[in-house]
Amino acid sequence: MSVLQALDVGLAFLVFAVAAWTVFAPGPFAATVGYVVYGLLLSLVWIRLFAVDVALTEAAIGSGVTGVLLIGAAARLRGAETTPAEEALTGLTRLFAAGLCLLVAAALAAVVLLLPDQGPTLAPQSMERLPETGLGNPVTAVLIAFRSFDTMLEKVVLVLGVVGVWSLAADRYWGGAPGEARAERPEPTLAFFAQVLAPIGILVGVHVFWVGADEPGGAFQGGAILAAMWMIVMMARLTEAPQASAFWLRLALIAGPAVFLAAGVAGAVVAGGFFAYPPGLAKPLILFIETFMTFTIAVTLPMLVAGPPRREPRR
Amino acid sequence: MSDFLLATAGAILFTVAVGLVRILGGPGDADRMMAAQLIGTGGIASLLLIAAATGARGVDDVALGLAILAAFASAAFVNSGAPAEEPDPNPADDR
Amino acid sequence: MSAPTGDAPRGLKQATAARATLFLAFWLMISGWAPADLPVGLAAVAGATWTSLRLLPPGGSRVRIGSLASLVASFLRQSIVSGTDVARRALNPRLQLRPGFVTCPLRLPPGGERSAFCALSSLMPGTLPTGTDEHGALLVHCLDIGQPVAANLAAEERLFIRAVGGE
Amino acid sequence: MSLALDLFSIAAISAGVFFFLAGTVGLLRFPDALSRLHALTKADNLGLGLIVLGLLPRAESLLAALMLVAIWALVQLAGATAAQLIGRAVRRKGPAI
Repeated sequence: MSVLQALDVGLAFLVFAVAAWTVFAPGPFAATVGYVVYGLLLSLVWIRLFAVDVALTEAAIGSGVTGVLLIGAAARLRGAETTPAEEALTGLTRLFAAGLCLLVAAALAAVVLLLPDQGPTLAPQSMERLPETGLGNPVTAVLIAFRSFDTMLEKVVLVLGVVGVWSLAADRYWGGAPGEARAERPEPTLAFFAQVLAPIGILVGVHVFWVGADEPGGAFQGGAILAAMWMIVMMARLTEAPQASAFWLRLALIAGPAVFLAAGVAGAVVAGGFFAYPPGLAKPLILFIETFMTFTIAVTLPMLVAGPPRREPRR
Repeated sequence: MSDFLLATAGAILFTVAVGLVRILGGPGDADRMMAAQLIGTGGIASLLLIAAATGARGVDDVALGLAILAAFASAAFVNSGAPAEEPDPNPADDR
Repeated sequence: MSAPTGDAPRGLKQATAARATLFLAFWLMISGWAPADLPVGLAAVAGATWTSLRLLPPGGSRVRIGSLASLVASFLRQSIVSGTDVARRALNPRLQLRPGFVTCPLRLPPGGERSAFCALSSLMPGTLPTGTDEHGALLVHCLDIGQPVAANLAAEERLFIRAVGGE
Repeated sequence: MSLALDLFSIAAISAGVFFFLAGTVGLLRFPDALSRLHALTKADNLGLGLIVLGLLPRAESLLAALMLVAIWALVQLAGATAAQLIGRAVRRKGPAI
């Protein structure tokens, strides 16, 4: 066994151990931290699988967005570690749930193990048609050209998620701002961190988005890093979350999917197919769409994390 | 040389794993929070070593992203603890 | 931050230029020199500079390159001493620890410079700032309260104040 | 020349691993959360610094080398921030928060 194989086996074992720990952890907070650690380890795994695009997504979403969301939620639940619904669970129900989980895991494992050695793949066709898009990164080509309708709908789902979160607000808070008011004097350590980090993070986020056309990266990863920068500035109480009724915010939330959809419809007229790109114009068009998508993702994710409005709207 | 780099990456992952056993178990949530910090620093170190050994492209950006976001979990941890003194506006009240 | 109030516009212009240059250098480092990328780079630099100026309005500090270099050198030396110190204590069979808090009054007023100094000192040997008491003095956690922590910190603070242009 | 650089890399990276090891030993042995925080941030940050130092001669270009240094600096910033934030939380509310 070579050193590389030994490393891979060790890494896989570590991932498995942390996953198991997360499942059996004593309480929500411990499980959440385990899950954040698990996500970081997964980015290492994706690097080993040479899936750098996925590693970037895992890093940006796992440490930035979902890490903050879940740790915040777990810390909030600390006072009420067991809910009445949880207490009402009998041993039999738990056993049944565990059985169902095992069944799903076994089914997934069976699917993976029973795959033919040469799995069904569209990769050669994608690589063959890649030059027509003018892009160098096949992942971006698949996302924004070959299955663009899917990608557009995914962004619609994110916007629907924000609508869902906002709808949890009490009636009198509807249209108000989520989170706490801007502090008179922000906590100095966190404020300094945000002041220094946010501009650097903006550069990195834009770079990751822009480089995605030809190298690993893309709108989602770049947008997630930009989103994290807005989140840290809000966490440091240097700015307030915007009011949910703000027109610019609503516009920013739909800009990405709207531009994407408009490009798709225009393709039906100009290029002879819904979501078809006119030959030669594919790359600039894709980058144009991605710019708006990055912007929308950078606005949507912090709104999901900030939660429902909790203050009465100012008018 | 690349075997050496991979072996050191493995050694760091191993020490990180041993540290994780210690702090994920607590006793306090602050100890657990350190696990995220430990895996952040150790993970970036082994990431850079693996990248140098295998020559995977674009890993710099992943390391950069992880470095930028390394303190976010701790920030969320202290931030969620901060407003506990204020009364939490309870949306259930005004139905 | 002893902000000179008279030449605020000039200070703003200088700060904008300095930060934009810094961010442009960072962009070139992560993205390379290709001319096709430059428009996007300039837009990103503009965004970063705007954000930076909005979050951290320029104060009156004039960074002195010479003093800054000696601060960086001191920081590098201190982080080696710091790591070695922790390693020595951890690997010592008798575990020589006398952990506790030391109150260190600081000369830097609350603000960006003070936070920057706290960040530096948290990487220095044996000290970890954990917030301030009601008089604004720093509460520092130390691995060994037998060490002259307050004196060392005051010396580092002098070096830091010189580097950011105070005195 | 390349042999000397390789030896330099090996020495620096080995020293880096040593400090990661020392940090973990500190985590295992130090008695309270705040002391463990010292072990975690200081030893591991130095470990990463030495590994970056060891990888510098192997960087493909000057830009790649600068990027490694930038990554190290950002981790330093994150480590300093996280240590202070966790430390303050522990001091205020006790280790059991």
